[in-house]
Amino acid sequence: GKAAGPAPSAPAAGAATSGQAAGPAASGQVPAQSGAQAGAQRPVRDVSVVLDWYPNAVHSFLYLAQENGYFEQEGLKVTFKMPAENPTDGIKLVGAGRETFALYYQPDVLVARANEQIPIVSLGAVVRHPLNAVMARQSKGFKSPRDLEGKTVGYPSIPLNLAIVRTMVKSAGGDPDKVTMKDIAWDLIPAVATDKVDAISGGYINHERVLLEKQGIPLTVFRPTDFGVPDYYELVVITGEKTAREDRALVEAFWRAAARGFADMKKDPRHALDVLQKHQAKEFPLDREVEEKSIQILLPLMDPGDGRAFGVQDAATWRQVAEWMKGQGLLKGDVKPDEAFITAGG
Amino acid sequence: MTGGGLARQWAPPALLMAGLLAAWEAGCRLLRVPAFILPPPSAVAAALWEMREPLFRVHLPVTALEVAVGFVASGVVGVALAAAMRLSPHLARALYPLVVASQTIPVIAISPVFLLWFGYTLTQKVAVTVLISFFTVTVNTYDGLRSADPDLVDLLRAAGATRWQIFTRAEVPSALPLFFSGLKVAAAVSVIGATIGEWLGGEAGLGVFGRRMVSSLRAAPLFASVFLLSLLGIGFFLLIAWVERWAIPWHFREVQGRRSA
Amino acid sequence: MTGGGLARQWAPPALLMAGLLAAWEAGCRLLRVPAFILPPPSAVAAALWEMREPLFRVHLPVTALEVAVGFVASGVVGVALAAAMRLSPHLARALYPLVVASQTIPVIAISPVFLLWFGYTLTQKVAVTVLISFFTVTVNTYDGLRSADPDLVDLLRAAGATRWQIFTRAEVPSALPLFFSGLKVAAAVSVIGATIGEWLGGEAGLGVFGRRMVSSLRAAPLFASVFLLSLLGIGFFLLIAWVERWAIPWHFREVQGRRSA
Amino acid sequence: MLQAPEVAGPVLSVEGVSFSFRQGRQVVQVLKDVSLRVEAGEFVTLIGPSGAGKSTLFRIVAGLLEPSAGRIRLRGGRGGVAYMPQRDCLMPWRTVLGNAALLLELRGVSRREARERAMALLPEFGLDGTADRFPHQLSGGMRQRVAFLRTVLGSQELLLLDEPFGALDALTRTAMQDWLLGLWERLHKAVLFITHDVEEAVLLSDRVYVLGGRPATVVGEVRIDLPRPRSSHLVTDPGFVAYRRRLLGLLRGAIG
Amino acid sequence: MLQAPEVAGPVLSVEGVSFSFRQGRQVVQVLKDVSLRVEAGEFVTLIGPSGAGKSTLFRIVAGLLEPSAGRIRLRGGRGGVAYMPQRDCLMPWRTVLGNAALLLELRGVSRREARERAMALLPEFGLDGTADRFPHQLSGGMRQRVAFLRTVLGSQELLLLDEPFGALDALTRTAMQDWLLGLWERLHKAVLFITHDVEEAVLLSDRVYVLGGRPATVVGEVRIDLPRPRSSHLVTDPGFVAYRRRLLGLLRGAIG
Ligand SMILES: Nc1ncnc2c1ncn2[C@@H]1O[C@H](COP(=O)(O)OP(=O)(O)OP(=O)(O)O)[C@@H](O)[C@H]1O
Ligand SMILES: Nc1ncnc2c1ncn2[C@@H]1O[C@H](COP(=O)(O)OP(=O)(O)OP(=O)(O)O)[C@@H](O)[C@H]1O
Ligand SMILES: [Mg+2]
Ligand SMILES: [Mg+2]
Repeated sequence: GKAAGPAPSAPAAGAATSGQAAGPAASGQVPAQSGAQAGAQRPVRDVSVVLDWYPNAVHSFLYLAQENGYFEQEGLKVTFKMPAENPTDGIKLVGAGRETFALYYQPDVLVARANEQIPIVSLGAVVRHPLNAVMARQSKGFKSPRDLEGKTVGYPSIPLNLAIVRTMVKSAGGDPDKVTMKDIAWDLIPAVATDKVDAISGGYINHERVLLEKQGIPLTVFRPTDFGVPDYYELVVITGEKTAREDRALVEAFWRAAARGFADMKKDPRHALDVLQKHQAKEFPLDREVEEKSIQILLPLMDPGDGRAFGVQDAATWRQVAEWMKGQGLLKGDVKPDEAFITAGG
Repeated sequence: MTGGGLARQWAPPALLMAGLLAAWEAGCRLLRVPAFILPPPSAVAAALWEMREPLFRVHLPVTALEVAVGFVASGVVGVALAAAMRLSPHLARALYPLVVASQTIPVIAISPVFLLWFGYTLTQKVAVTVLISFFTVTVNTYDGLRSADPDLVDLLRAAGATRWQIFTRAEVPSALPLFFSGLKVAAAVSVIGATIGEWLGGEAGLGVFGRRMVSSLRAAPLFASVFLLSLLGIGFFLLIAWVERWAIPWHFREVQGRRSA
Repeated sequence: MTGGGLARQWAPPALLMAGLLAAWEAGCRLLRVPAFILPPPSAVAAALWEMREPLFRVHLPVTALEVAVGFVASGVVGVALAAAMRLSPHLARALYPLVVASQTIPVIAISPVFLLWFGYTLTQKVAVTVLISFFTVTVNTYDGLRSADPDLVDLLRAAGATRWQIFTRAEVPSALPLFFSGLKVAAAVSVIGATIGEWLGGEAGLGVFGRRMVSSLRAAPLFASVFLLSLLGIGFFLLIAWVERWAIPWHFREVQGRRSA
Repeated sequence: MLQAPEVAGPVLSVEGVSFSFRQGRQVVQVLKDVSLRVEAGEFVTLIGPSGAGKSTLFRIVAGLLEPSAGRIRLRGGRGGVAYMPQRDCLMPWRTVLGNAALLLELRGVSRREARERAMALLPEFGLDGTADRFPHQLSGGMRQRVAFLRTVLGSQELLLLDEPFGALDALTRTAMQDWLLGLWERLHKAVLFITHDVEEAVLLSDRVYVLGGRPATVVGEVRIDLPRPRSSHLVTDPGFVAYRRRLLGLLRGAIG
Repeated sequence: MLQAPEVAGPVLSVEGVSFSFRQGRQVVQVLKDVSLRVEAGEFVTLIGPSGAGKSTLFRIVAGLLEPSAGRIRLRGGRGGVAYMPQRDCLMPWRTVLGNAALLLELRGVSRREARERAMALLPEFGLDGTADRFPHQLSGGMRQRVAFLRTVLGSQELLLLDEPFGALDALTRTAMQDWLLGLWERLHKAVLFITHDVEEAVLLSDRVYVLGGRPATVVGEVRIDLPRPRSSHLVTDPGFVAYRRRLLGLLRGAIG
């Protein structure tokens, strides 16, 4: 496998201070060098990260990297951008070169590249396995995805969910055509809680599930990978092809810092949450209980294990996912999964 | 009107429109605006043609129905509220803040409530449309009802007219011009109301279509659906403007008698 | 006004409000509506108190600024468009469809365009607010400009007034009542405009706060933020209603002289 | 305050009425201790310089303004006063016929009947052929005649007419005056009439009140003892001329 | 069509003007082949039955309506005609002073100067103390006087007055007539005047046109050869009475 080592940066870089910020340099572009100091100190570069969602446990490695000065030591001044109501803003803005990095979903990276020619690549896997799952109230008594026959499954507009449910039902021996899929947009939880649908696809095991169970609604959860869906990366970090090609050093610097942040997160998850919370100050009091459960669920899914580097991506995974998606009609044209990702530091 | 007159009247706007489209197309190409962010009109047109079947057969009729029902309901609710508020100052003082507040509530915040009450039905879309469109009708009609010529009202009062007679004979006709201004706004806004209603969940409609296209990053079909939404809005707007001319001819007298027959 | 008069005036709305709140509270309890769908007012009040620091110190000021700037910009854009359309019928024919179309575009569909142009800035929020609020000002002002007494306009024409003089002396004052009706609507709608602007990306503001609370299923703080949004909207609305009374006293003459001094 | 209906006594009695307008902080007194009365079937005219307060007094009698002192007694009680304002106040959205029928409709007469009754009178008012026109399609004098017709149709015991013929040429005016006198003699309604035309006052009235001063009060009351029926030929009659001179004198005094 | 300015000849000449209103599908002809002229410094009056077409002719002269046939020649050219409409058309949002100064402002006089000039004339128009009132706070006659003042201030070569004194009592009216005659004699402006009052016509005019018939045309033109300066005492003068009778006769013919 290709590995991105958590290469420690030169201690000298730690001296770089944000005070030298070279203006609002267009992210991802080569910044103006402040000639005199260029040799000794790395110039500070402004980069932006568009989150996939509001800051939650999954992002704590980034906030740790920020808090502990790892970005700064790499000469980076990182701004986190709030995700939009429109979840595809991040990928589009990175594709257009307006923002440097974004967190996004592996299958959608393939869609963006294959179907819409959006020039982005994945540079590291953050969550290495699906969080997405089919969930239903326990009281429905579903034993297998097959029981969804004749039932209604709600999903949030994203076509991937159609493919996931089809694959799962089929693999469990059912007839996917007998499942009614209903587009319920963003109200996943209320739809289940008020029995407007029998099950939902598109909810996350570290979020919707935790929240629903906290409300006293016990759930039956079917994980896609248990029912014929290839294991995919729920969350990856993307950047523009141009940045990946022409500014590899920037990408690597960013990922080095991020990986150090993840190491800290793994070491002390509670502290990670503290930092996350601190970065949002009093503005958005997080639900500590939910986030703690979430981080416990996330950590094993984020850690590649076996001493492999954080974020490492397997070409096999990309190929399998691409193949499955193609089979489901989600991808058109020439996919080339190997070109959809780079290995930062590799 | 002569053919020449018609051409003189419509040539400039047609030219402007063509110019705008050309600028958009050129802008996209020259400035290299990525097509996944802002597709050029040619791509939108192509998508419109390519997707004509689902767009025109499936989604447009669904949304048009929602808009029509929602718009009519907005008009009814808007007028009823304005009338109630005009007839009872107590009610006005009590309701006005609530009516204003209703406009500041993000639909997404109460979408679960909508869902709970209405499910994924036409009613739900109509309810969202009403929430978004009734306000301008209410404010305009209420202000219109208050704009009756006081001397005329006095004439009626002196003659012993009841509150209701004053309302129907003097205040309602006086309110019509403002009412129609509000109604025209509501006609356009109803379209976005139905769209938002569809975002809260639904199987068909231009809003659902658009949302799917957003999710699958397909900008050209998305803009094609937005284009149809705009046509729908303009259509409803023109319809009301036409009804207005027909319903309150006295308000448009300026055109009369200006030229000799 | 005497104290008794004041009480008589405000007691009924206060009672209605109290009744509504009580019904809401009772409804939540008796019908066992899940609190994460519709929290009872008591829970909302508690959340408001608990979160008073971030709400009042951080988010309210941010949103209030966006609303204020956005509202003023909407007024300026709305009036400028209406004036341009009134002064040039060609422009009117060309612009009106576009103006109507602008209202039917779901902001979410063009959010990448907004973000590309404006980034995650105040300007972006103001732009969204303007997009959502200018329309009612434009339509009302345009209709108002067309409502000038034709005999008065004739008087000016006969005296050799220029188009501009007719516009400023007769049409603009005549448009004020309709303009203010539109402006009041815009004041309320600006709040939702800023909220939607914040949804497209932002670090602080009641919209961002609310969106987050939606995501984490925390309905009580969500409704607390909605409550503040409503207060903001009502505040802006009342401000404009007050300016209106002050700016066009002749329009409110009905109250004058009705009772003897 | 308006009082409950009374059966005996004058149709209208105004007793010591005063009235002031507020103008910002200022208070401008317009009427001071005005008393007058109109007996059943009487034709009473009010003259006075422009701005004296004639229309204001009408509005008080019609129950539109409340006097600051004094009282109004109105047989038949409040409401139901057919009042013809100085500005015609036609409804721009109603046709001539609709405007003329307005007050009848208010009194519960069916829309159809009201319009029929208005229709029947159009020719006498020189309005034939204009039934379906809107007010803005009428000449100034025609508007005034529509307003007059509306008032006549809607009247019950008392007619309050504020300069009903101000915009009419000499001949149309004479025709309308004759028509009014005929109506009045036939139906014996009480009329309170405002005019700025002294001749008109003498020609039509049983009694004339002259309003004057600042604030205005009744500066003179003249009983016109000329035989009825009268016609415009009277104008050269010495009695007529004497009344005319006397009223002009009072008016002059009222201004000075 | 209005023509370019001419230096010699009459201030206004109306030549064979016809006009029709459209009413839905119908076309109603109001004026037919009307010709008249106003020489420099002349005072010309137009009388005619209510609804004849006097105001319509004014609106054509003022350039507000286009005749279907005939032509209008106006010295000084189109625009700049101070026109006093029959309805006062005061701006409800302007005070008395603002309304009076309106036409002056249009001619480029500074706001301040315009108001000063209006202010100076308020007392002569019996409007002292009302400078800051809004039109709805005025009596009917006061409104008319404000409109008259506005027109006088805004006039250049030709004054077009449509029943300027219709709402005034006898005395105020006489005062305004005297004021108008004084102005006219002093400044030698040309005046085209509409009135429904035959006496007023005789008293003020050099020539009187009588409009009548349906569609209306000029049915009579009378030169008033009475010495000037004139005053209301003339009323009993036999010459005056003769003119009066003659005009009434023409008017009667015009209606019949
Ligand atoms: N709403 C008002 N506010 C203040 N003053 C007013 C108001 N209405 C009328 N006035 C004043 O009251 C006085 C009397 O007005 P009114 O209309 O009664 O006069 P009038 O006798 O009818 O005169 P005219 O013959 O000109 O119609 C006038 O001086 C007028 O300016
Ligand atoms: N806009 C219009 N549409 C149709 N007919 C009209 C219009 N305006 C005026 N008329 C008609 O034209 C005729 C002449 O009107 P005009 O106002 O000129 O009369 P006038 O001589 O001024 O009468 P008055 O003395 O009553 O003011 C009338 O019969 C009137 O009904
Ligand atoms: Mg009066
Ligand atoms: Mg006229």
